Amino acid sequence: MSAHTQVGAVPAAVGTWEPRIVAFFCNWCTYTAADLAGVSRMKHAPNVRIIRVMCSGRVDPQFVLEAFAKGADGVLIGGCHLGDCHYVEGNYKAIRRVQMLRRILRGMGIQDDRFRLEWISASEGEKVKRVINDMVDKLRALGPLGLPRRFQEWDRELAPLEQAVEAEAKEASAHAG
Amino acid sequence: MQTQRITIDPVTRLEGHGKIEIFLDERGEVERAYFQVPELRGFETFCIGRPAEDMPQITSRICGVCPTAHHMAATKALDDLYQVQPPPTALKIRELIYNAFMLEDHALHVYFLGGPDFIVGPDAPKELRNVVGVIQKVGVDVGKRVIAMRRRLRDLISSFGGKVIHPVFGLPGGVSKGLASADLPGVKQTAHDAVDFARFTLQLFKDVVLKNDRYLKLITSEAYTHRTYYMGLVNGRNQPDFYAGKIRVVDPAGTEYANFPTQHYLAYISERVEPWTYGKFCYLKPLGWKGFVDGPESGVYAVAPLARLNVAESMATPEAQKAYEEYVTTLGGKPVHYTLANHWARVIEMLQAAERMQELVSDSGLTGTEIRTIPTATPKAGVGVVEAPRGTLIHHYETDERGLIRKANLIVATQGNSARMAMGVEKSAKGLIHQGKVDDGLLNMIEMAFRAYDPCHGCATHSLPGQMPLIASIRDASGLVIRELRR
Amino acid sequence: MSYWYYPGCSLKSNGKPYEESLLAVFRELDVPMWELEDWNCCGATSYMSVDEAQAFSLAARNLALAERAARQAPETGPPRLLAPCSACFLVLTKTQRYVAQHGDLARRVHAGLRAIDLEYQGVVQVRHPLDVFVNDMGLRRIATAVKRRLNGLKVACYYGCQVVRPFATFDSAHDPTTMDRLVEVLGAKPVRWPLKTRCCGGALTGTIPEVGLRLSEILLRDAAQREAEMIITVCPLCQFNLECYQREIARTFRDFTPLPVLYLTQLMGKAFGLSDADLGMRRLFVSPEPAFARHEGGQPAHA
Amino acid sequence: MPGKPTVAFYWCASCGGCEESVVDLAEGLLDFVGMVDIRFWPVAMDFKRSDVEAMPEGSLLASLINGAIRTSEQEEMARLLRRKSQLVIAYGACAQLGGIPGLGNQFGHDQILRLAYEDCPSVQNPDKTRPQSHVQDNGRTVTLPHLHQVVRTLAQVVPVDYSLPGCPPTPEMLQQAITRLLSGERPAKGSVLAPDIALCEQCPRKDSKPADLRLEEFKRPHLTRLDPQKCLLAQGLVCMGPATRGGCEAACVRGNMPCSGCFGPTSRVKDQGAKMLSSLCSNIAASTEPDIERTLATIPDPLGTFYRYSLAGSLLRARADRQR
Amino acid sequence: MRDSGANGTPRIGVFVCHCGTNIAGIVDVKAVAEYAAGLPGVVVSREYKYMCSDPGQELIQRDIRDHRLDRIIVASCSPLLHEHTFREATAQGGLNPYFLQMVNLRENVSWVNDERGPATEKSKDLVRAAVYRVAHHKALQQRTVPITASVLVVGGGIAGIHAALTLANAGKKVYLVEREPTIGGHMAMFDKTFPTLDCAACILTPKMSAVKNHPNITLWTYSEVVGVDGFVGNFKIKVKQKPRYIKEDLCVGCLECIAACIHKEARFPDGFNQGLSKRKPIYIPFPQATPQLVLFDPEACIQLKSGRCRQSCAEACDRKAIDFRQIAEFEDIEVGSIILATGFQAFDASRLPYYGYGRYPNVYTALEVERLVNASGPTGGEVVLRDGRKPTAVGIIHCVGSRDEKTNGWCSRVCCMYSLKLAHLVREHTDATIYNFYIDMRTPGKGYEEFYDKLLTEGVHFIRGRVAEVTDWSRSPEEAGKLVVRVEDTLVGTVRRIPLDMVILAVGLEPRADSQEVRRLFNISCSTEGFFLERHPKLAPVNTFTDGIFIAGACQGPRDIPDAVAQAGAAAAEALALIDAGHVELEPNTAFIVEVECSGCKSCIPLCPYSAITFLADKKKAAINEALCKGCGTCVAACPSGSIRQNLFEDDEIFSEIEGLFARDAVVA
Repeated sequence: MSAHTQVGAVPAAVGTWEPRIVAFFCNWCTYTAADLAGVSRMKHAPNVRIIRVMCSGRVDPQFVLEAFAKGADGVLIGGCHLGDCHYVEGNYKAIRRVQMLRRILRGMGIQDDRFRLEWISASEGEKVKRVINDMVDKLRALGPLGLPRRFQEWDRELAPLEQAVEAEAKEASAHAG
Repeated sequence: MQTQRITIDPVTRLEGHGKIEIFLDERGEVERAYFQVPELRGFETFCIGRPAEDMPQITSRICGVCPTAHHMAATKALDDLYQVQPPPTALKIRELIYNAFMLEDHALHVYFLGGPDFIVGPDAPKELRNVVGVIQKVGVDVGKRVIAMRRRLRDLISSFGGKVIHPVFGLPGGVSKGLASADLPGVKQTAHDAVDFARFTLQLFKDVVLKNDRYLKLITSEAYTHRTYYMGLVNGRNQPDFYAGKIRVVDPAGTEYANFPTQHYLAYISERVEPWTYGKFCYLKPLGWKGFVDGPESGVYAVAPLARLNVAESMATPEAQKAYEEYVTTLGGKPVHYTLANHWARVIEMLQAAERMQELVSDSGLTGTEIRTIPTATPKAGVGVVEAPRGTLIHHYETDERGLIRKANLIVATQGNSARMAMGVEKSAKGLIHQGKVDDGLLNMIEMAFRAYDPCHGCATHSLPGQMPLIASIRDASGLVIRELRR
Repeated sequence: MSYWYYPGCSLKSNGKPYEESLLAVFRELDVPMWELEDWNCCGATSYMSVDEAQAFSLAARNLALAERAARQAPETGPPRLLAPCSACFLVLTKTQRYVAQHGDLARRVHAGLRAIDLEYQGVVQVRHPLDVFVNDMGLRRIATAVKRRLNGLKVACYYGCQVVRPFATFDSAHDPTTMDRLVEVLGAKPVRWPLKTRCCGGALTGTIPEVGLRLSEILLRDAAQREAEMIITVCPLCQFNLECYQREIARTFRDFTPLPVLYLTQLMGKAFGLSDADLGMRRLFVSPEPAFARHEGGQPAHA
Repeated sequence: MPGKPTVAFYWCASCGGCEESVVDLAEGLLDFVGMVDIRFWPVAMDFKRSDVEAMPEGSLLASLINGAIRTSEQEEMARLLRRKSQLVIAYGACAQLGGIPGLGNQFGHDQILRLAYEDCPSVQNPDKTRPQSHVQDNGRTVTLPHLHQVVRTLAQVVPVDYSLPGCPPTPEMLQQAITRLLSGERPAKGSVLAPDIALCEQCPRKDSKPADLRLEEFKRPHLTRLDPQKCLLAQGLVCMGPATRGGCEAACVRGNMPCSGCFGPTSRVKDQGAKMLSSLCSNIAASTEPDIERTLATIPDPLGTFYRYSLAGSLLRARADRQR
Repeated sequence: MRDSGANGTPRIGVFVCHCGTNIAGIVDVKAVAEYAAGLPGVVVSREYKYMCSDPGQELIQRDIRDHRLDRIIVASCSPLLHEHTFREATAQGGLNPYFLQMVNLRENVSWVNDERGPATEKSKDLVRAAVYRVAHHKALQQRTVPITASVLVVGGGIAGIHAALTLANAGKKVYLVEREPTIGGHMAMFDKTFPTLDCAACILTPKMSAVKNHPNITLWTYSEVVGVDGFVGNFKIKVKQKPRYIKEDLCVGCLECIAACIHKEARFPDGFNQGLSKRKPIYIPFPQATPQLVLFDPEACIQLKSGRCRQSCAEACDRKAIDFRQIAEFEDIEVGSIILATGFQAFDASRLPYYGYGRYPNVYTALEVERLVNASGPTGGEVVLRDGRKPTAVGIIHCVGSRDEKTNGWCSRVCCMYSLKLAHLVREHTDATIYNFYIDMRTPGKGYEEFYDKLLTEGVHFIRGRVAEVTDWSRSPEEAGKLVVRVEDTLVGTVRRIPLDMVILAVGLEPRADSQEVRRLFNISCSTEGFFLERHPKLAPVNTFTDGIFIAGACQGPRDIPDAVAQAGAAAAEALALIDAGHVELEPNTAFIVEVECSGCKSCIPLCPYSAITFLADKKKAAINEALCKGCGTCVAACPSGSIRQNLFEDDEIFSEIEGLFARDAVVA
């Protein structure tokens, strides 16, 4: 990816940190509610990036971890109220996974407020707004998670040897030649 | 005046799973030798929060050479933690597995790791100083026999534990799997052949090593002699018991210093931390740490075959007893302080292990179906101790009421020897290096000073088990290599 | 089931008959009740308008006392604090609601209580006698205590403004019925009365008499028009207002006939056959005796 | 004899079990030695690092490296072997996933040292001595390698061509892998040289698993009588089999204990723990928040259960808020 | 049709839509397009005023040809709105339509943000995510399934009746299910309808009998839908017919049985007449009831309660139509589409005690008065009080249970008009003085305002103000024995006490009490207040989020008869259009199991609510039946070995979408 990764300014890098939320929204309820919020012009914090899935049951815990690992400060899952799942019980699968995943995240030092599951029906555009704003506030209070930066921080200890070995390698090939 | 530094570094500065630094004064005499352990994995830490019942499997990963030792120590700690008594059948199965393990592990050392020095010879070319060389020396058939025997013993363990490296049979109150009477004959056969194999090994050792005066001198030479305390598990009749028993300690004179139930280990054993190594040094708490010195005043003690035979008043099985008597008389009575005698002691232990196996397989109770006692007590704390091939191994856990580990303390066999090992290195170095003269054979001698313990740094530091080839680089004060020596 | 009793200032002064009859009735029903030790002003009236947080802390202290008392008592389960005075009942329930809902207020209140090492956990239940009679004891149990049925004595049940709103949950704010149902089992006949929760004039009688008196007059007159022979209330302030100013009212308004105003518990006591002394009847200005007399001679209950 | 392809074995932060697994080729070891020329195998042979350094770049056919990367030394050796080898093979769970030592990533560096050298009940260390990378001992400088602040998989340090999974890998797998490579076969870079299908496929108890699994609670093995025939998940135990790559012939299950996942995930899965969690939780019966909580509480240590071997290689790698 | 750009790197085209100023007003679309141009694989990147317009779509098609694009990204509005449009456009351009990915810049960005900077950054992120995602898209074929050419209509009010007839007349098979013993709904209770004052019965009853007699309509009254399964085109419905204890095929509605009932007196409240009259245990709801069948009230009938009755009714029935052993029957039907017309319920006035309903006998609800003024009503059209007096002063209180925070916030739309109608009718019947107490008069609609004007001239009083209370508390002799309305007259600016004989509460319209259960049964959504939710308030007012299910009438929100009928027609047309096509096209977002990867662990099998996953005993692997799969993806997320994929939502696609979101700072040093 390095070829592409330069593109785009890097506000995260230049001082002003803004929390970033990846939101996995169920097509039938929360995603629709988000549309409704739009149609009703309910302004809310611009920090959320919505990924549409057909059902909260489609949200693989891997997606949540990947989102954090790639730089999300928070992850929000939006599904239909219990009993209202468009696919009968996908949201039950979701809540079971979420409750366990939350324990894993705690174990890995990621605070509860960074990971949220909300039941938002198609008509609750206002709740979309409320939840997003509230989550953004909580994340501001927590500050950045910034896993990619932490990874880089950790891996800094590899840099010296890496360079050394590369140098050695050049030398060796030079001798060989 | 300029100090010289000799680094004896197993596989050069960059690997090091056990490393020796020898400092010479300006006269080229040994001023100080450091025996270092350069790594730490921190099992005690990441056991925290884990369910106790996972300990046998997690802690076995401390060492892949003696996983069964850790697995068993942990399992026994769980018995204690949950206050459960395994049914007789389970106990027999555990002991069978454990003796099979002692036997094959000792065999590994005798033929693959430590053995080559004696069998092939300390000064044989390096490409021969290994199992291949051993086979050339003793003949392919013998080699095959050794390999086959080890395989069968290890298969026996796998048949219970799923696999032999990191088995899974251990549960508080028993074992996960029993022995079907259909499989009994096979097991009997293995046990029977095991005894033959042990006899054969003892004979081989006598022929190759004891018949060779040079070796015998080496063994009894002062350079390899330390008059320390000794520790090991013994049964009611003060005979070596690898699986269970009380901990017995004898002083340098061979008289009993302590004999206590394993749960009391903290009253007798302490560990010393030195800033120049990741390893810790065990010593007898009541005597305290007097530094790297031997004698009745110093808390330094030894474990492993030599120690076990020193704390024992006799062996637990007839043929082993005979061999033991010969051993004691040949080496001039107990306690035997010769580090290199470990090799001999090891072979004698192989015999006891094999004989014990045979006793167990002829026990009708072995194929019983009652192999579990389900725990009912609320867990709190538990201690489990076994004799690992390399010495007394202690697992100690504290848990919450759900049985999640709060604290884990692991004192591994090699740590029991580490102080004596460090002394051995310094002593042999001081005895062997003069006027800065260092040569290959000499280094080998120094290495033998600790290889005899079959030191498992996989255990002590969670890195390399087994033999550590040597290379010495002699540097002047500026650290410039003057001369490099290889064994 | 037992209760902690929080009298508040009224029941120790103007409302004395209320206290006397209340205690008598509880005794008769043989329901244990202990007066809360070291209770203090509920913080009603002026406090609230001066410093809310302090007023709430003041009230919360009583709640905390009840919880502490309950912790030491043998009986388990949430403690029940009986607040017979409408104002106390309102303030205490209000305090519970506010402390539960407003974090910063709660912090101040808790801090205040900690300072006098008290703790309010929010487990105590603030209860009004109406609630207790109907929902804890139950009408059937009340009925069994009736010795002398009131033989269709017509009464107007007056709830006043504070008992059923806005925090009470035991009865309807618009059309409360607990008291009506109670007097029915006593053998009395409650008149249907849309004004049962309308303002009695309250504090106004003292400040702007012409308004206060008129408000009282409306109630008294309408009750009379509905042939009520007395008004029954559960609020010391209402009782005081409606009864004590009747001479004043008679002077101000034409053809006004006085009407007895009793506490519910006095009426209950009467039906239970307790002595007027026990029920503080002598302290009344407008005597209910003629009314009771009209219905005398009726058959005693379960005769 | 010359011309034979050359290989090297090396261990990093490992227990030696992987070495043992090579020795467990037993008789096969001799044929193995016949097939390849082992140029470096510290556990059993006396070749030195200098011997390796002397080799031309890429002259080794393959280096089989086991163990996680925990110290600068292990890192440097890994880099050296990478240069000398055409193929680098992560051998065993520690090299592939971080293995058991990877569990250390759940804790802070200092925490580990404090516990080992100060809080440990048998340690007498009033002046809180700790090992130092440079120590002055009356004028003598003694050095120790420094510990990395996180445990790493081999691939997190050097490019890895293939992995052999398992704790430890089975001798059979080693034999097969070597034979494949010797035959000139080159699977896609990054492949794991083991069946790319979950363990259930080869589990002897496969047929006993019901098609309508609804878990009421999870059982802990030591408190449960284990039916030696029946699927362990069906018995309520957490068996990692469904989320774990096959290849061990269900060794642990044959030992009548559940799979703990040492072979890691299939190629389709980035994070073994998350996947197992997802599957298992989907299959529980509870449907109200408290009931779910109650059911899940019967797994006391999710992290250690789902990530027993794969924490260092997982998407989150290590505890985010750990102190150095 | 080019099906893949798989050969080598994809060639992506990005099209950013201004949507007039809807997007461009907040998002710097130019910047976004330029930014996109620099992203990996992007060959063209444009912005355009209206991408959904013909020229916009042609733009896409041209670029596909000119630049050999094989992936399309349209950054415009919600995919729920226009994904179909742009897939069409993509297909027109010769690409597989599923190589399209939409970015929702309008609903998700411009409409919910007001700062240009952040909105633009967010847009870039979303576009980048789409670019990363779209590269993984695969060519897919749309699924088509045949449709059962029949329709279920739930609810036999005017809306249901009209929808049913429209469909039946178009030659489609219709099942009409009504919970009550008769169709007709609320409208059947009315006397006249506003503003034309034509008689409700006269216009309704013909339609009712038309339903009864239509060959294409199967009418099930006194029945309820108890099971809904399947999906658009192929719904499987279970209908429960409650027992009338009458053999329907035998009963001719002669009503002899009623006369013969052991109860000589009718003493049970008559529901249809709002309890203003009494009926017997065996009864017919009202004279024009359709079907013309009597039925028993099991709570009242002695035989049904105790089994100890002379059964004079049965004797009286010469056709032996009475059957006391009758039990509920169940019908299973298959339909291609469903129309819900379950109507509304009137607000329960007793929830507002201060209006005295239930306490003062002379406080009525509008629906009760509808019956009073009705010639076929309990009083034969005489407007008299319960005590038989004719009222001389009548007040109508508007907005009871409407426009009220404490009860229902919404305006019920019909109350003003029917209050005017009742004012007119009551005055006509009684010549009483009529007062209307209103907050605002709302009379939008053809001839409505004119009707209001007419009443003003008729001398009906209009008092603007919310009534505080209705009591019988009299302050003066003239108030004595009357109901007194206390109200603030906001036009005069005083509080007034108005003595009345009769008070009519203009109760509002509410969702049915069981609307939640019903919507769950049919798997559709409700808006917050509980009315059924339409797919789009403007563009799809009769559609729901569940394909194939439509809504008509007051179940979707308060509306009057003309609107309900219009909507019913619309719903019928939608259903018709759907089933006439003969097949439905389904999203190809189904899941499938890669056989060689499946270990047969069976974890996924219990997860599927549609039993689409089966275990192949021979192969010992799981397999998904594509026809049954609805594409939720739950099993995909749950497969422990990652061996289940979901078209359109593959792991790779979502992982790369996530990666794309953050790629901008992937190289932060």
